[in-house]
Amino acid sequence: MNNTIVSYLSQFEGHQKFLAVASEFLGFDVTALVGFVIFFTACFILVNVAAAIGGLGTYAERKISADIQMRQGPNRVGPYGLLQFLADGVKMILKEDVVPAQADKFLFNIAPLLALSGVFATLAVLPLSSGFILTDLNIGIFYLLGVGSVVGVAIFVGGYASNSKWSLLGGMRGASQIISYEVPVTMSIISIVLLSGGMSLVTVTESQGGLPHQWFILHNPFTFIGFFVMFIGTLAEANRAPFDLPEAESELVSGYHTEYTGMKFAFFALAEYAEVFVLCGIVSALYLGGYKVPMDLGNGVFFVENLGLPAVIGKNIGQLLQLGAFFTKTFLLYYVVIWIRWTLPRMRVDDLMTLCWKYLTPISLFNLIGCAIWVYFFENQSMWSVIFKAGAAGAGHH
Amino acid sequence: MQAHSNLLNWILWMPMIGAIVTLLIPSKMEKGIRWWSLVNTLTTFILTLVLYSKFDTTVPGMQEAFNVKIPWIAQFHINYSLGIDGISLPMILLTGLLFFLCIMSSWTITKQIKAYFSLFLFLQCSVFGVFLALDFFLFYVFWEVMLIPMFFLIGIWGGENKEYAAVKFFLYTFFGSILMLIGMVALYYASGQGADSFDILALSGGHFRNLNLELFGTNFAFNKLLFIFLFIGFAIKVPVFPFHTWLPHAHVQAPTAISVILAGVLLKMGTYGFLRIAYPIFPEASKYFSYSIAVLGIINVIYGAFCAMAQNDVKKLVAYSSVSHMGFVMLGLAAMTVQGMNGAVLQMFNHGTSTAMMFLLIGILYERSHHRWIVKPDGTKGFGGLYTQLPKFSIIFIIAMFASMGLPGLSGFISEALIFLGIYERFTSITALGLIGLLIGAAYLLWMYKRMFFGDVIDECKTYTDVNAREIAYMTPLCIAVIVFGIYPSPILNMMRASVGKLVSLLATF
Amino acid sequence: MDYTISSIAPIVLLPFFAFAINAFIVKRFTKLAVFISCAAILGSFGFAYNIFCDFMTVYSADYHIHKTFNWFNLSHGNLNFKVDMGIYIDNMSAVMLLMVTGAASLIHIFSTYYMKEDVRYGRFFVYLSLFTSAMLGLVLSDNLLSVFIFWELMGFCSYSLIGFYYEKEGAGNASIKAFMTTRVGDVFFLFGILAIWSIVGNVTFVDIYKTIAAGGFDGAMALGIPLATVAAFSIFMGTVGKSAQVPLQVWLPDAMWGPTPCSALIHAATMVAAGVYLSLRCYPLMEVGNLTTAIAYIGGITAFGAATIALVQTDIKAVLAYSTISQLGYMVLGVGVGSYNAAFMHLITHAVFKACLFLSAGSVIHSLHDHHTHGHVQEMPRMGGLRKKMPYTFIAMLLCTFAIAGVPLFSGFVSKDRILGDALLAAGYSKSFIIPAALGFGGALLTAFYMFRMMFLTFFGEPRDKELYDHTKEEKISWNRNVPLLILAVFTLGVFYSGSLTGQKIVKVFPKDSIEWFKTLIVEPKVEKFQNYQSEPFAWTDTRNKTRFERTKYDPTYGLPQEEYDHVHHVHLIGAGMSVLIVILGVGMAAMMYLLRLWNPGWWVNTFARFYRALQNKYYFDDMYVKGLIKKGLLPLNNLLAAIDMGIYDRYAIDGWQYVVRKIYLVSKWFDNIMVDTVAVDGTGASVRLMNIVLRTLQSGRVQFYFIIIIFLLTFSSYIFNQNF
Amino acid sequence: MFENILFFISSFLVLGGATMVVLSKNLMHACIFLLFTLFGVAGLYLTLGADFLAAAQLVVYAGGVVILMLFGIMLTGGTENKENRFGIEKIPGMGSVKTYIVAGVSILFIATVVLKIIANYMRHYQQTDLPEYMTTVERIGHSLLTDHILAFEISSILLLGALIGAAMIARPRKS
Amino acid sequence: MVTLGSYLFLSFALFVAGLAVIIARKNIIAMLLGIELMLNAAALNFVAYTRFVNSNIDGHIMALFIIVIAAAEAAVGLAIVIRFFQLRESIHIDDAAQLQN
Repeated sequence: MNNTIVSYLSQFEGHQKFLAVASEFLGFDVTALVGFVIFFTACFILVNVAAAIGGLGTYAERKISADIQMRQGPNRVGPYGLLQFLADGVKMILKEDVVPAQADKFLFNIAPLLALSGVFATLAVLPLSSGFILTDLNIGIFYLLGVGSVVGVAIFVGGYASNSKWSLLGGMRGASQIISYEVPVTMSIISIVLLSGGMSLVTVTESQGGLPHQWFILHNPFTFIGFFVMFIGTLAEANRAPFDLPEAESELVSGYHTEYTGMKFAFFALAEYAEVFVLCGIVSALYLGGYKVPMDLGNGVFFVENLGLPAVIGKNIGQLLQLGAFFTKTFLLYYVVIWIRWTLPRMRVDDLMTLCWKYLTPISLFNLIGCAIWVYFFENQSMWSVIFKAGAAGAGHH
Repeated sequence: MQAHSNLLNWILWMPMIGAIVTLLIPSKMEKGIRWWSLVNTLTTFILTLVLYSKFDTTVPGMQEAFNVKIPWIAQFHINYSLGIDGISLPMILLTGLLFFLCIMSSWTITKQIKAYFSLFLFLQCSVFGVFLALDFFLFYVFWEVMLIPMFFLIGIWGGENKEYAAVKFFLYTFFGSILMLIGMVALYYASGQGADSFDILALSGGHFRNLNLELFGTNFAFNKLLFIFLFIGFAIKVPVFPFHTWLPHAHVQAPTAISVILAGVLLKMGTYGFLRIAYPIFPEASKYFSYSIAVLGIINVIYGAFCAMAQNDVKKLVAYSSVSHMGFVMLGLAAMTVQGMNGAVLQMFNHGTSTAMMFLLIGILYERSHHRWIVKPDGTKGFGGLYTQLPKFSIIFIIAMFASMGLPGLSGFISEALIFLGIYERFTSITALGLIGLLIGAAYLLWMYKRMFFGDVIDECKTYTDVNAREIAYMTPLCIAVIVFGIYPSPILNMMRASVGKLVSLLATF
Repeated sequence: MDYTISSIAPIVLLPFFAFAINAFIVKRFTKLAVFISCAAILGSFGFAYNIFCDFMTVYSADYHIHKTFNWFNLSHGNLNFKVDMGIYIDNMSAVMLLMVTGAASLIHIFSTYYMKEDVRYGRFFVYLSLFTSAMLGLVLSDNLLSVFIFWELMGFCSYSLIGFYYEKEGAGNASIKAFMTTRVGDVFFLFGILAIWSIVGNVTFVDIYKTIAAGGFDGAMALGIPLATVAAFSIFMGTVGKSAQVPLQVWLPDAMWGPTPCSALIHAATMVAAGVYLSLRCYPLMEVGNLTTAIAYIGGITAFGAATIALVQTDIKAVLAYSTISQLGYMVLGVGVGSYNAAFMHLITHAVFKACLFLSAGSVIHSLHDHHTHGHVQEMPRMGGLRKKMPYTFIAMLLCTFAIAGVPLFSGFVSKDRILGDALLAAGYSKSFIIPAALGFGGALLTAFYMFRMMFLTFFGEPRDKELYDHTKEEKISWNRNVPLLILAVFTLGVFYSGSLTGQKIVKVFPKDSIEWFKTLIVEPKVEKFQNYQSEPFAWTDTRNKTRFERTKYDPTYGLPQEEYDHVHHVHLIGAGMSVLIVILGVGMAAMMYLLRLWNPGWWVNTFARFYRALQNKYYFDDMYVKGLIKKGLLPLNNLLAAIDMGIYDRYAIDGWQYVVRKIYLVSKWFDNIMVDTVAVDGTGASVRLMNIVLRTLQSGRVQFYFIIIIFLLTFSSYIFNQNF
Repeated sequence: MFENILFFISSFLVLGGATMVVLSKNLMHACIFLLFTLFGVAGLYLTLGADFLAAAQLVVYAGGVVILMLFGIMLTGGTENKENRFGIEKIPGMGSVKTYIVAGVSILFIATVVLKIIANYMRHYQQTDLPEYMTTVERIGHSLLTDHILAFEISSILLLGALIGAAMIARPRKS
Repeated sequence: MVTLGSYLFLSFALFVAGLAVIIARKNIIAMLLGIELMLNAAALNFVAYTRFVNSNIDGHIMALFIIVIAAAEAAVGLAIVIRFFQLRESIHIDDAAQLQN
């Protein structure tokens, strides 16, 4: 069965002993129950962490934009204004929940929920580290694409249900944009799948290494291009600038969530920021080596064998290192996303589609074919090993 | 060893994919069609290079790693079976290279581009098929299919007398094919209609020595009669005297690229047929007829050279020179010694490059002059002083010309020398005669060159422009090939020597 | 001193790389290209000099370097066939290398003066570099095949350089003539290679010697003739073609269409001499093939005949061209009469003085500029008195003329005299050599005459074309015009080749017992010595010391018993005396006619008018070949064959079938039209038309109606089919 | 146990969604309910151990088809009232009484027949021990590229054709 | 206990719902929705049989192809509908009866 956090924990002796004791105490096999509890706890923690990250994302965005525009940014609530997002959250909760009279109430209510659940569902397969992963589905990437696309529906429905011109336009833009950009993104992902030989995000990450030249971004020229295609595509999928057309303030007031207030608006905002985090994590897992730590420190063997630490501690130190690597890469990308937002102007809607269909899609197709050819002819070696170990690849020629 | 079986499939069908995609491009997008064809042929060429890099030169005969064998018409034990050995690999490389270059040279075609390029790519597919097929039936199919694009390419884009040339080419070759078909069917029955009845490899080795065939009340030796059938079939393609008269028509009337392919690749299919089919299947008969083959070859050499010298149409001259040079290949084949056979295969490759250069250059000239007369029918000079007018062109022409006449240091020499070394041991007097061909071969080319390139620039030539970057681009690879393989032939000889050696050993046992 | 590949290969490769680089940069960077060419040839001169010094230090007749490497290999299983290439340097090659690189260096330098104003200044050097590398490659070759390869390459360079002024129709004719004529010889040469290969198994010189020593050629036949004869004849035909011997001498005079430095290098000093060099290399084969008498005849006829033609030439370069043919004839005569050493010595001395003569002629021609035709003047009748205008050229040319005429103390005397002496000796042994010897002496007389005629007409007397003379500039000494001439002129002194006249230690590089070094070092290859010879593999490090022969001490009478040596010495003295007399006679006659003007040349012309016409027309050789053989023989044959091919064979035998087919087609067409088309095909169409009227009514166009029908039918049918379940 | 819970949730989604698709008057709502139904089907796939199919279902339907449908509704006037040339009903999304009657009768008929067949079949069917859940991705991939390669290629051509065809058909024409 | 029957029943219900939508509704897009339901019902059957009757993967493949076909059908169908709407200003199914008679 799939590699999950439960299976990670169950390799430690303590867990086994606990199971044995609890089963004896309660009189039935508690393995399933404990598994459920662990899952539930992990989900809970992860959702909250993601929400916190989403909230901190808003804070980071304001701080960074302020930095770019030579302002102070939020600095009142908490140290350096760190708690500003909590204050915002409280404000949101306390706001009045207004539903427009002409709105389609059923859809209007369901849209934010769809958005939020769609985003949070993707957290299940985010490979935070080799052990701390909710579940390592062997269709991980596929699952991610499927669940992630619910956000598109949510945006569309939200826009439609508001029964306002701005919202409708924003919703339609958002949906079309998400559908369109899914094509190049998927193509880029498939080329990575081709190289790694599996759709599980852990497989993908494990087939890279800790050092930059072992990452897929530098695996061959095609993936190098593919990284940028993928990154641009994720920007568009997350409705981030310069592709934030669905919520363009200057044109559409605030796009699909113009009519939303209070907690529903907060849901949309949270979904957006959390999605940026998830997508950055995916990009880093696919191209930047994910949670891999240089010198294979991540599996903890070094700590156990060379430093003589107990297996539990050694392994978990490794996991923490992996977590650190993953979050470092992800947050760097997050920073770049915000940086781009405050640097580049918004695109026109037809330019957006042109970019997708006339440039990114052909490029990603080319990348895919290129990767396939690369895999066929160079037997999946990276370009470094092709260059530096030339001759080992060619068979039969003297 | 890793299997690369898909490689042959890719090489074979890549041009076909190209042809189909070309058909799908709207005919208004002329640029797109051209570039697509170029990219397609380049890809094919790169694939052939990959094939070369993965080829094991030490293995004689078919390389197991590449073999493809899929039942095709199972009732008759006909297989879709492809394979590669040292004899076909040079031809594959040559085909890949020449088609790629010919696409570049076809850039100036303006009439029905889409049809032209798709037919051209289709032609490439069929040529690859002939060189790769290991099943006699498959071989025959590709052999025949090749006629279709060729017919249209000559018949639509050809010169002033194109229909005649196209029909002549078609019927001539078809006549030979029918004899080959008879041979194939006879072999099918003679080999007992078993699982290997169309398998060239299984048929080869001289299994048909003691069979007799009663025909019109007379008893014929099966192998000798069938060898004659196959011989005529292949000889028409080579072309061997007296089956050569389609060649001047077809070459002269065909557009440049097609002439190149015709001379550079298609003629080799004939000699390739000998090496792949006629010799291995009927070794004893080939041995029996070797003197006749040598005599026909020498007639080719001398007769072709003499006829070439009389021509006033420069393309016709080069066409006859092809007849003469293919005669050398026949001489090498008749020798049946290791030098001679290697020399013959090498000559097939080298003639492919040098004659392709000649035809391409004549095509370049034709685009400027729109005629090809060395001396016009009214007796005035057709060209004059081209050396002064087109210096770069002339330099390339010199390389092509000397390569073609076998100047040492250029590729033609080694193959001709090897052929002579081979044939001398068996037929000394024929060697002596063959040297006359060598002499005349230099004479007509130099004479042609003198008449066209030396002296003052005549008025008509003053408007010609020198070769442009595109033309240089497609001449350069051939120049390099001609020079490099003239100095260091080992890359090609190493490819073929094991396979040729195997064939020679087989022939030597009879 | 140790050799590695890196001290031998550059001799060939430097000029070759210069060629390869210059071929691409010559258009843009002409000066750089010229510099590269000159630097390359000077570099290879350095390497050659290094080798030469080494050989002189070892000072052994048998010392040599031989290295081989595999060029390509066709072996498979028990079938063996491989082609090896290699380097073979013995004393002869070492001397030849020094001569070729030295002459080529000087000619390169001269060319920077001569070709300076030419539009194709750079391209000339490209060809020159290629030629030089080919020539050096030929000298270094260890086998006939690579000799042939470089041989042909030189032919190509010669072709290109003769046709250098391709705007001129004549240059084109001359170049094709040169190439084709030598090609005739080459084809024979190739056949000789094949014949030898069939016996020896390869064509390495050493292996040929070994086979000869082992008697491998005995009894072998080819084409009904002894194979040795066939091989020797074929290879000698190569010499005949390349060295312009009768009957293939016609190309060399026409080769003067090329620029003068190229004539000096290719058509005087090196390429034409390569033919003789080949004959010398294959000397044992010539002996085995019993061909020496024929060779002597060819040489004698050429030496005399060409000299007679030279008598009547008015073009200064034509005179030199015919004198070249004549001198080559002497060398071949030397080969024929067994004067191996002297023939080679004449090759070297001739190369030096003839190169110098051509360069001097070039210097003269280049200075004489005709303002009416804007061309240079080559005609001697328009010259005269030029010694005042160009003293340095005059001195150089005079020295060389002394040398070629055989004036004592000069190199020509040393070498030619020895050939003639050996011819005399041979005539004494066998009567069949009397005629060649006589022709040789006659030719020597004529040589002295026509060379001094040339000198007198050019440099002495009053200027005959006053305007031209006045326009000619005074010669000033310059490094690239006169210095090469003077250097070459210095080396026309006989002392450099035979140390005996002025005692030893003249040149420091020769060892102290180096009297007659040339005679000592250059000995004909005795096949017996090669019987147990093993060639060395080619390697980057030198393994030469292990396998080379023992050094032999200097022995002036190498291979000769004492009494025979005395006889030889005696005959040679007679020959030397005759030579001196002949020179005096020839110079005197020339002086009488052209310097002192006591005899009128016109009287001779009128008296021997028929003979004079024959000389003017070069004994009708050109007419015989061009008008007779080609225009009356080859071209009509070609046209006839082509006409038969297209007009008769193709038209009737091949296309005739279409008339037969057309008849059959008419019958089948009728059947097809009536029976098949009308009845069978059209009838079917009509029946189909009936059906559609019925089916049309079922189409209502309402989707859901169709849908319901489909559902009902599906349900119904599934019900029916499941009855038996 | 989890499977059963999942099954019940999914089947609730499926049945409820399907019913609401039939009943809802608003086409937009029908679409959203369709989405729920499809999610339910994905859940059912999961209970059946078809993880790849579940994901595919999500990708294709949630990401593609439903959004397309929504677009289609928007582009064709959405749920606005329109008179058609028959003038029978005001809301194109709704059928008339007549059609419901026809539909009901036919459904009843079909239900009888089908249930009869299924019952017939189920009687012979014995529930045996089910195999363990196995990951299907590798097996699907393998069999797609070996046994079903032709169908796979044809379906790719079909998709390409659908792509081009849809673009061609929906393209606004000038005239 | 969840058995094959439950899945078959679910699938049947789905199919009937789809059929009802198709037959009852006059809106073409609604009919497309119905078709999707029916296709899903079929796919569900395949997968269920795979699970319960044989563990052959072919059922999954078939379901996959059904999904492919559904996607293609949705795309082309909607394109046709939109084109139809451009031409007729209506998406009533009975407006598409040009072939009648």
